[in-house]
Amino acid sequence: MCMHGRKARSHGCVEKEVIMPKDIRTPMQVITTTTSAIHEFLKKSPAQDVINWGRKNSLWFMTQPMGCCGVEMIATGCSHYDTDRFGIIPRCSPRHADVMVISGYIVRKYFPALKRLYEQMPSPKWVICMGNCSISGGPFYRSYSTLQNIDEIFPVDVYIAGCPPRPEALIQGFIELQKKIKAKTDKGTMYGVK
Amino acid sequence: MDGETVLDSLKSQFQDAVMDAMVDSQPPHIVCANVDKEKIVDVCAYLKDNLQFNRLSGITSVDFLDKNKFEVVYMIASYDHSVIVKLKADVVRDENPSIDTVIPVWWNANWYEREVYELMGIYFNGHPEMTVLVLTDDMMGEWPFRKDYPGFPQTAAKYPYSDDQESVVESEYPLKWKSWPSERHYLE
Amino acid sequence: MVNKHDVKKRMRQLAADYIHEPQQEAYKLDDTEMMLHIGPQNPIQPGPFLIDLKISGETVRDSKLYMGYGHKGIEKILESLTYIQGLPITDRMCYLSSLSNNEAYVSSVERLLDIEPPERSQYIRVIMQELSRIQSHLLGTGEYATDLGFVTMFLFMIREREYVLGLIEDITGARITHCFPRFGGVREDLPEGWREKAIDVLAMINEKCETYKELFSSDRTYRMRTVGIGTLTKEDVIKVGLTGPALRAAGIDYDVRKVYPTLTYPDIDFKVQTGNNGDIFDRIMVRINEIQESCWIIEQALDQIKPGPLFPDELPYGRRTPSMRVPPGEAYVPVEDPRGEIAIYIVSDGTDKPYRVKVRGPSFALMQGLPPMLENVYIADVPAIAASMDSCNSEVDR
Amino acid sequence: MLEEQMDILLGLLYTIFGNENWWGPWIRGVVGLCAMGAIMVSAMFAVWLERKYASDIQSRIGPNRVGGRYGLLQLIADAIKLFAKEDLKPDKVDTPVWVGAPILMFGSALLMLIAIPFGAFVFNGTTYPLAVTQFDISILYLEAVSAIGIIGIFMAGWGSNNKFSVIAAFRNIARMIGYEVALGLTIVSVVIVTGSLNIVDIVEAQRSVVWFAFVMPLGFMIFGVSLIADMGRIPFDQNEAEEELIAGWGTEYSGMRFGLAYFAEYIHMVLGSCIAVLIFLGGWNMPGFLVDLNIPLIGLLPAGIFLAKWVLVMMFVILIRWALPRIRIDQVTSIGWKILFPLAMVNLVWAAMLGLVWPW
Repeated sequence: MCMHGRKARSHGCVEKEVIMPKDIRTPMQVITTTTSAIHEFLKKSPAQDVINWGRKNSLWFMTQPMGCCGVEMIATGCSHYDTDRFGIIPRCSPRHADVMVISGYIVRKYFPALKRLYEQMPSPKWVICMGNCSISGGPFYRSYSTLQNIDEIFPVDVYIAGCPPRPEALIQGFIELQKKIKAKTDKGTMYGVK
Repeated sequence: MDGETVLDSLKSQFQDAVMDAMVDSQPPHIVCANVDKEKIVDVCAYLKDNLQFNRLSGITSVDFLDKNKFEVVYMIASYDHSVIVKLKADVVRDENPSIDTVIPVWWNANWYEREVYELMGIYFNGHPEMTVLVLTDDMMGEWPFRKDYPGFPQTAAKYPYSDDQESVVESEYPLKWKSWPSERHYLE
Repeated sequence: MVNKHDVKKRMRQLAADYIHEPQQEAYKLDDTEMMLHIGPQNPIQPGPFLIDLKISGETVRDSKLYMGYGHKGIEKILESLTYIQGLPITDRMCYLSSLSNNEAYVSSVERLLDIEPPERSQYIRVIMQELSRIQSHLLGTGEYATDLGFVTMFLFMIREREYVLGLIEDITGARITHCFPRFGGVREDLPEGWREKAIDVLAMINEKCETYKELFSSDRTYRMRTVGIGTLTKEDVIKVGLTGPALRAAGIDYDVRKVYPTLTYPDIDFKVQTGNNGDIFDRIMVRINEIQESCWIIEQALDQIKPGPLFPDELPYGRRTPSMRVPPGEAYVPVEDPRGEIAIYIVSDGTDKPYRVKVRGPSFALMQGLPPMLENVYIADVPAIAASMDSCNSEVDR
Repeated sequence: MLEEQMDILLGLLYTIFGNENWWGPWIRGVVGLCAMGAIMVSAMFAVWLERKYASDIQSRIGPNRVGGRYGLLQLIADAIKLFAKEDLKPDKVDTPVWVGAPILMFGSALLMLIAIPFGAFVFNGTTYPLAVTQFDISILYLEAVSAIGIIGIFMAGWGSNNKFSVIAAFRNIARMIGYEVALGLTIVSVVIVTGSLNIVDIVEAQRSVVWFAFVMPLGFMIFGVSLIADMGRIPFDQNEAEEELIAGWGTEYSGMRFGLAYFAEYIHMVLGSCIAVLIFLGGWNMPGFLVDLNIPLIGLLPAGIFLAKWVLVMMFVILIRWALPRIRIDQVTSIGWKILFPLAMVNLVWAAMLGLVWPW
């Protein structure tokens, strides 16, 4: 819970100038060791590896079948290609989900709902683009009502090509995300961002 | 109850309204007929009451830009016999093309007519709720399925801006995922 | 080109207001009532759609359905693609049963070209359609079972579906979007050894369906949730214009394979499954009986199939499918989709691209019939009724 | 060699649980804290058992990648992830109610473990129950404390200012009222037969003759049904019905708040099955057919018997969850009031008659 916009003065380090978002009122100058400072400290310490191990092994994805890839996502969650082996469970509420799998075409009418779901998810949260439709519009890239530039709107970690990709490809996508989390190169935990 | 009997009863009933009716040679043997725009509701009512055509299979519309006319196509079938009737009504392609609604005859024409209106722009007089069904609210006036709709081949590969334009999404639709997305409650 | 300013206006308007704040005067809420949005992202159906329920306490007073969250403008795209390029697009229309979409598209174009596929490829098409019906019913009934809380039944059915998808994959190479039939024939022939493998997979599915039927009908708690709920009587079904299992559950034996027989359905004898009073229980029973009927159809087709050519000898377009010219005319051929009657109305003007394509999908009527059924129903029954209709939302929005 | 170690261990257990001098309660207080940890571990075992057993029922492989071949560390990974999650508080949330709900649910679940004897041990002749405290109205106390969880769930539903969770909260109240009555009546019928409210006496009463499950089969069935309803598991799962109410009362909770409430539900399941074993399945007594073989209860054997019965009851509860569909809330309340309540009265009358002739 890194907290931007606050004078993050902790551990006696030099006072850092933090980018102040325009529209947020400047709060009272009470300097306490905030949880975000703790998280900033943790990110540099070896404890982050333990946290990453925990996050890596229990990725809860949101059940959101949007298109043909959604049907493959359902099939992946079931008995034959069991994702429960990796601790990956489908969850219904965005509050409980860590990973948003964009499985299918993004229609301009559905996009505000998708955006709201992404904002409702607590961070660290990751986005997996499953299928050509979410990566680049797929077979419907010429249509007037689909979006093609999802990678500029959401911080996407893993792209799974295929139309629809096989369940094994989705599981490999999850494993790639796990590797990125382990190697601290994922976009969900905002390492480099100040 | 096959194609010919339906054809003859239709012709005998509506001499002037039904033009060049014939039965298709291909297997489903569809009875095709061009119907005058004003008489469409009477023909449909006649088909439903007298000839047991109780299933409206679909309403669609074809846009003939060169002939400057729309063609509203009614596909009518039935649960009791296996005859399909295809009625076509020509609507002039003027400022606001309109035709009467067939909802009094078939209840399920509601959504078909709403879809034809929002995609092609043909208004159905007397339709109870002529609102958006499939498109977004603001696309209501663009009639995307017309042949002269400018926005179809989405040339800007990255909607809604192409490479030369600056990113509309970022400025207009700021997603602060670069900073911590949900820090607002902390600062209150 | 779409100018930038109205794009900015549209994006700002899209982002600002929440989707579809319903106009309050449309719902005059008195103090005991509450508006519940079962939002676009809902776990009821594989596709997104929005139901606004006006509820008082636990009963639903009124409901309004918002579609369009899967509108890709397929018919507009098909107008700008040649006939063979349009085939993969028809897969992705209703992705739960893409083979019957292909079948409708291809048979319409065959009517325009006036060609007839030979005996063997007709039988292969019948087999593929029935396999696609089995896997679509299994997924639909499984989705429905989760909405009753029966998650184990869902996982069993998806496990059976994987076997059927394996069979389909042996021939077409794909699990969901097959793009398998061609104008005048079929792309692939049955591989060797496929016949025996198919027979014992179908035997397994047949006996599993027996267990499902016995489990569904004997379980007390299941019958409490389904018998007499979401009933559509004969008049309602005819009024809404339904086709497919939802119609046959009300007792009307209207099946496109019997009324407008195409391919080699006349040579195969099968019984049209019907329920009697059209509630949720009957719809699911009709679907499971249809799975068994499809197994029986495939066995007959496998017996009657004889070796032969896949394509007729002389094709009007020869081998040049990409630049195929179709004579001007119109075609409308109804085909039995797992959800009802699907037909693609193609108007061609002699060039290599269709002038207008209209898809008459079965889910359109299924979704149209949903709001009237949700009057004075408990909230817990809304997902059960919606899933028992088993409509494919991507086909409604096209 | 083994006997001496066993005697040392039993001596140690005796000093903690058995003697009555002044510092006895203090040590049992400390042991209560350890019991809290033990209950957390057993709740984690319950969650792991549910995921593994459910995957066996559904013919799939449960978690087997995280910790060794059986996914033992899966729960720890979930806990770490939930701890490290962002503590997201929605804007228009009623903060004290919303924050207090998981604490209340977790607290009420833990309060129950003070009175529950987790098995017993035999030390030179006499059996001492492994209970932190024994007091005369322990069964009444257990009932009262487990009812506090309902307030917690209602606070969670009401506090999170979300339509789905409000509906879930009201459904939970409607279900609980119906089934607490039936639960209470069956427990009263057991108390009539044994004549004392102390749970240890109830278990002692079942040693001599036969378990109450066989004596009062109707009471046992009613108790089982209302216990499952009390836990809110599948046939009575209305407040977290995924399809209807997204995630029920837990819709607005994320991170460790959700973890706490989710964990409290499993602790409730663990302790509920403990009560079922104690009252109706004869606690730490030998099963009926072994009694006439008069194998003496020595050392920690009673604790082992209690553990075995407890795991079997938990697996039964999990099996019911994955084998039955969910029934509607109005059917739940009608079953609770129209069927279970009259049957519980009949069972009460049967228990009263039984009480007259009990020590046969």
